Amino acid sequence: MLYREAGDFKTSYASDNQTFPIRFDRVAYWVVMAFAFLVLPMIMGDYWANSVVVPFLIYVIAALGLNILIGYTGLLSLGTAAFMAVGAYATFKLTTSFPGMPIYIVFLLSGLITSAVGVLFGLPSLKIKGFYLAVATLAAQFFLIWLFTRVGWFFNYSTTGQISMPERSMFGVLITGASASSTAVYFTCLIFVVGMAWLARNLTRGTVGRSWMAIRDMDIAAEIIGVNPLIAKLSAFAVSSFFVGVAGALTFAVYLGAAEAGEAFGINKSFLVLFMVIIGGLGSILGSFLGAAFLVVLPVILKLLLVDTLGWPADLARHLEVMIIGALIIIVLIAEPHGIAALWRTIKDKLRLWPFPH
Amino acid sequence: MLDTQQDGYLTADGRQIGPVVLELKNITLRFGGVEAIKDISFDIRTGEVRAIIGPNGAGKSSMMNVISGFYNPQEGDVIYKGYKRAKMAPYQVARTGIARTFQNIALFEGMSVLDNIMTGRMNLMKTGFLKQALWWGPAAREEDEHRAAVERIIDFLEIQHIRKTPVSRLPYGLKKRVELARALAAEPQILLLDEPMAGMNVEEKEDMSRFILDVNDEFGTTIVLIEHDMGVVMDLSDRVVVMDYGKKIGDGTPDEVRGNQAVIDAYLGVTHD
Amino acid sequence: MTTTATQRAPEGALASVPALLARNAVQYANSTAYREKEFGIWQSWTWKQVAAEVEAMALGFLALGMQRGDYVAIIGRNRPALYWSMVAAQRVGAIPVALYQDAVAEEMAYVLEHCGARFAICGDQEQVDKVIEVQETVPGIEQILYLDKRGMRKYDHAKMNWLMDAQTEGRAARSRLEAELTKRTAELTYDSTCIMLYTSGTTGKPKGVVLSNRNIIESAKASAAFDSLTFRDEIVAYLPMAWVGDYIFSVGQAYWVGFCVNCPESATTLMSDLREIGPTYFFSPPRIFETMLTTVMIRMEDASKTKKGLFDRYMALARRVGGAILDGKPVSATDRMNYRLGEVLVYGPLKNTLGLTNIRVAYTAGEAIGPEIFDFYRSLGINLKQLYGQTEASVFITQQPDGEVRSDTVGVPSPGVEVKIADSGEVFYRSPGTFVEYYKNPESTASTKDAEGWVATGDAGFFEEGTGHLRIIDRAKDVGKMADGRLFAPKYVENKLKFFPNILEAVVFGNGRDRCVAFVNIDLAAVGNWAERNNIGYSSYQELAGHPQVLDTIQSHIEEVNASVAQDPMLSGCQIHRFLVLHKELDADDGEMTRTRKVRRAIVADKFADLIDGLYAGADTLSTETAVSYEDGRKGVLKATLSLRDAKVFDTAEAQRMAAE
Amino acid sequence: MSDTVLFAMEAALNGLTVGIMYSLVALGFVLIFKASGIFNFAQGVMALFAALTLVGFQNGQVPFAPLINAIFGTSVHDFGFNMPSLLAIPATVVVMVGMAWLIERLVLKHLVNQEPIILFMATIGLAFFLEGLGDIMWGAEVKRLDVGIPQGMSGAVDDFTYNWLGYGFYLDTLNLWALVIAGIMVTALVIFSQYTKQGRALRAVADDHQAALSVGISLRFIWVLTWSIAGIVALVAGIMWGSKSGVQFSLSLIALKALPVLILGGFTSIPGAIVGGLLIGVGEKLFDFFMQPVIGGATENWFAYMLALVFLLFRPQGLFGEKIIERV
Repeated sequence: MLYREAGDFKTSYASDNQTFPIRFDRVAYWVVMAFAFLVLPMIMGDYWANSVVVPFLIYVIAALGLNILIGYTGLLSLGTAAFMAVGAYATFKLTTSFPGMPIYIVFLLSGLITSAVGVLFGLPSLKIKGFYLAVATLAAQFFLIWLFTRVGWFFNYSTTGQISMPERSMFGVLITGASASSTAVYFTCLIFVVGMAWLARNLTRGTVGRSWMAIRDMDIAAEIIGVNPLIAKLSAFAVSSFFVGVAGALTFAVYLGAAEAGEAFGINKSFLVLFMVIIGGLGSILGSFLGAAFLVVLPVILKLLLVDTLGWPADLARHLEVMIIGALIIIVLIAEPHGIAALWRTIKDKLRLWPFPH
Repeated sequence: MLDTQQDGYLTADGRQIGPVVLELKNITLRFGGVEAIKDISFDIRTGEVRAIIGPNGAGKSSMMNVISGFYNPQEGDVIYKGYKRAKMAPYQVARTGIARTFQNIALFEGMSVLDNIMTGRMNLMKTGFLKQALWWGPAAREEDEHRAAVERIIDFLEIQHIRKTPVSRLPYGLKKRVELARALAAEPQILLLDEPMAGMNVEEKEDMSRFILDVNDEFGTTIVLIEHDMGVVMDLSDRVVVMDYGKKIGDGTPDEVRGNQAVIDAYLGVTHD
Repeated sequence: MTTTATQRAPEGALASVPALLARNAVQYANSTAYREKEFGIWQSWTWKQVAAEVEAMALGFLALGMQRGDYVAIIGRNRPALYWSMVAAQRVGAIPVALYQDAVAEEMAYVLEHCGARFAICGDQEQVDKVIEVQETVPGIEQILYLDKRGMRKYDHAKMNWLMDAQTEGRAARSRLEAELTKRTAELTYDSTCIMLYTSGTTGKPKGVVLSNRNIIESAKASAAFDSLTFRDEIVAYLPMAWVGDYIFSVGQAYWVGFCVNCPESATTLMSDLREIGPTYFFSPPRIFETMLTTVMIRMEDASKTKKGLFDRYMALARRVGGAILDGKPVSATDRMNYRLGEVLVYGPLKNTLGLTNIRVAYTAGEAIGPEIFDFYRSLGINLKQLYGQTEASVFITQQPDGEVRSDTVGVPSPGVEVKIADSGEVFYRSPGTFVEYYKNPESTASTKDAEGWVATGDAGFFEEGTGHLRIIDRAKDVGKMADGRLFAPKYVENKLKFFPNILEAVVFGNGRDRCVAFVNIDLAAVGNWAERNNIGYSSYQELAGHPQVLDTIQSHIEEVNASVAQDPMLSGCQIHRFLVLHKELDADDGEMTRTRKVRRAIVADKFADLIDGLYAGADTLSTETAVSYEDGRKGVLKATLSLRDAKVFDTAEAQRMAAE
Repeated sequence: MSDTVLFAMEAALNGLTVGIMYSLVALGFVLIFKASGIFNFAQGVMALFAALTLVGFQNGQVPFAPLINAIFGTSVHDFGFNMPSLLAIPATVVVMVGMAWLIERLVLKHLVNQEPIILFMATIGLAFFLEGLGDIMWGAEVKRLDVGIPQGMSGAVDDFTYNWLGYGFYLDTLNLWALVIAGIMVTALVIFSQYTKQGRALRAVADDHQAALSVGISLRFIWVLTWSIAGIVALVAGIMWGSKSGVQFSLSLIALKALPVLILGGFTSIPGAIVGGLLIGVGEKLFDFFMQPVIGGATENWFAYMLALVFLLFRPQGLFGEKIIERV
């Protein structure tokens, strides 16, 4: 209904396979960007920034990472949280060992370190698939967390076993540490989200992305027509882990400020990100955004509704939340295996065909 | 006998067939105890349409898989472009210029027709990982160049109207065609077609035959095909290998094969079950 | 070649289509001249590039030995290169002749023979094969050029070339041939032949209509001014290149105002390509608008209740006020508001999905269009108008000015055109667009065009009092007399019938008889859809056409028409007393229709004589056999038993009055 | 005999008995996987849920008490009577069967012939749902579970080993019972699948889906059946774990250990599940016993998974699974 595509024709392949081929979507995209960069910082209070927007942005990065692995390459991982931990601890070690290093560089390096670890734990994927692989990633989850909680070197032998982020600034603005302004934190996360989403899009639109999807859809055929499974799978692990690692780094550095592997990056966090991907939409960048938004906002709403409004005990609300999420997963998988993103796509198609039904 | 001519021969319809490009020497393939292929030898010449026929379970598909490197035979050599082919992974074989389609369609259901075909060009695309991540000039440019090439194949196989359709929504016949397109996209010297017309209706078969001949004609691609429909095989192919129970029981022009007693028996055998 | 433009006086500068091209190459150098959907995107050429392409082609033609006055046959679907070949041929002093691409070999043979073409430029292998077949009987064709390489490798290229090779050839030989080319192009005058087109000829053999540069350019100039076309306009070229309309729009007007011509990827993708381009200036015979409307209605059938409700509600509003708003007539504020809302909810999206969003001017011509179809588009705010024209007039005779648009007239004389009605009721015209002559056919020329240049249209019509709009009743020669002396105007009745979506074609007989009978073709799309919704099974057109319920519907339609015909005393004799629904669709391949889908009355009458007799004899059922030819060229025989029906007829208006007194 | 060896033996013995617990959970996985090719991630949570329910019945808790209280502002907690285990256990069985039926109706039925990965993820969702449900139904606090299985140090073992080796092994009687019960379970299952009509149907389906369907076995019935059995197995596991270390969320995590067990034992082999469980149990205890001084304790957290990982690399089909040949 909103779409007016007549006269919106393509005279080059570049314009034909651009990210938003339809004029209307392009406009919408820029509107959203303008809102995120100009309007939101003005109107958003600290509570919303810290308890909704920032975690949302960070989870988007993690979800993007996991989506590349599960949604695009079809490799199931339950170790996301552990890889986030790698990113977090890498950041901790880097900042404490090289105090001079620009913090954004630290984040990126942490990402790279995580990719290395990811590739290591990705090796089994060359021989095994599906939930076999899931078990392998569980190994990563439990082993790494054990490592970070047991081996003093990782947390600089601090008595608490915790790691805490020293103050660091970028472009003269304080980014990390207790006294960093929520706006600074917000922009940091936003910049990384935009940048990484852009990377994800580029990778998934080209040869690399196609090799991933080929492996996902039919690995044997993929290999026979010339996809090198080793490269495809390991690159997926590398990229995915890079994203997840950066997400972990941000979680620790700008969001939590201090963390302990055990409870900050427990297996439940792995599941949370997995659910974001499933609910948002497997194999969809937009889906990663939607999924993250959904699962970040849901608890907030439940809390507002049940605890603050109806005065229910908080733990009850939490249990209910767990139950709802579980149910949602099942419902989504049954109703629309490709998540909210696919739902959105159908709506969009309907709008484009309006008033015709098909 | 054909094999005596070292530098090819002239076909009935006046196409010049070149020298041997791929030769299979005493191939034997076993699964555990079972011998799928027993000591088979034959050759494939540049530019010809070579058919492998035989009753079900004759080992035709296994033979395909040997050529495309999916199975490595326990005995025998594959001599390709004059050199003995070392044991290599399927994707490496693909890079040597051998593309194929599959008996039961093996398209990437989650991708659009266009992406499927683009995937076929995998090995022709060179841009590095990082350049792609940043979609730097070269990456974008290469993507467009290959898109252009793919579009020519799309045009050639007359599938413009489904260019952007997800493969999963296509009818069987079109899927077969898209798979052919994907194989062609690799610009192979040898194209292996595993039952390209299985489960097609008459005019779909006619179309497919036309496309196969056009491919061979326009691009000079050497074609090896497995097919059940005898009529089709006889019309399409220049030379035919006949297999039965993993053995080679005949090899020659369609007419020669038609006359071959062993072949006739094998097929009579088939018609009974 | 721009030199040609400067060497000559301003007037003469634009004395030919090549001259126009030369001007555009300078004036609109970098604005898009042609687009074609190929390889998934719209390949584009600016005027400058087109000029270069054409020049290369022309040089290539020279290299191939094309002479002044040679006839060059051009056969294929609308593609830029083929349009260029027309202009290129002109540049070397040759005369382009466009042929219908769906013509079968023997039809082609006649034309190629008649014009004595030395060159044939074919779109693809299919056309080449036909030409080769023709060559057996027509030795004149010396060179074949083809555009689409597909499948051409095997052919003997001794006397055959790929058009692009010819161009390369030409570019290579520029130094050698440029002077000659410039000379030949310079020789072109306002009166040298621009193009020759064969009229499909409702009866008898096609005639070659010779059109001069003057004809084309003057008509283009006048009509472009009439609708104030600019170089920013976009059209989609999809109608047969052999048809004068396409030449005027895609070459005449395009070159005069310098707008962009878009060629679709293929016939099957036309609708989506149309949507992508969103033309601003659109031309189409009624049947395209009909099918569009039918598909809209069919697709809406499956829409959800609410959506359908919304659609119907706003379409109703549009029918009420849409046309008026378009004509700038006063409409109540609330209606205007409502209409705006409708524009957002229904009209806008609808136009968008049809690709008509940007239409500034749209024309329909060739046949009368159904009022409700016509009004449907206008009510959406699409400025659809009618024009009346002919090949011999370089299209334009009359057309409708903005604001004076009605479905039952064809408008006022186009600028520069004089129109008069003879006593016989036949329409005559005279204009700068009037054709030079029928090629190698002086007597036809004489019989059609008199000394003062008045041309007989062969149509009967009259000017409406007050508005001064022309109304066409029928083909003049088809207008006959009933036994009782009343007027017999079959087309008039047939059109009324064809306005019903269920009726595709109708043929009325009765000249010199005491009463009229009719054959009817049902519209398989519309009726078939109706059948599905009432789950009436049918395996073939024939079966559906024979279904009693269908016959009932058709009968009711006919009786409705009878009632309206009865109103006009002169025409009241044309009421249909008996009818039958034909067991086959009238088909050009069987010669029952022209390529432009005009019924060949005489042929039909003769072919189905037994049925006509049956109708007059009053039989109720009748078995018959008919020879048919299928798409793949096979011939066959169709057996059928038809049921013949009586239709209610009405007294004329005054007869009723008398009865009342 | 040196002490370390003795200590090691003791550790191993304990490992053996812990392993049995793993086996019990793994058994549930195998049953469902064989019959429906579904990898039921929720098996562990099912054990937790079963245990919670059992305790709930025993203590005569009001289901959903917290929820009811929250909504109606009431403060109901229990019916004020205790249900004897002999009643409570069958009642729980009924609940588990009912749950199996619901799962089939509401979930599986809609996911037929989806890829296994999708089904797997669905069971993850199911796990979360059940976890939340259990907590809301019976409350999240840790509970004691006692169905009268004797606990504490087994004197018999102690005496025996003391007289024999001169060092009394510490072994919890409960574990011995676990051993016994596991034995009974397995035999029961074997008997069921060998000698009952349903059992045969089950095996038929496990061997060849299509064939089984074509001879008119109702897949849906089979699924309800297997999930019920899995539920009962879960109950038993829940009882054992519950009485050992109390009924709490960690129970469902321990159940995760069943995954590596399956990797070792193979997804389709009941004996595999048992042996795998024992191997893991013994393995992690011994590993911890020897490695603690070197790399620190709590290696049980990951040892099983790492072992599985190694296995995956060298024998993906597990100890008892059959080799997979890929075709085109």
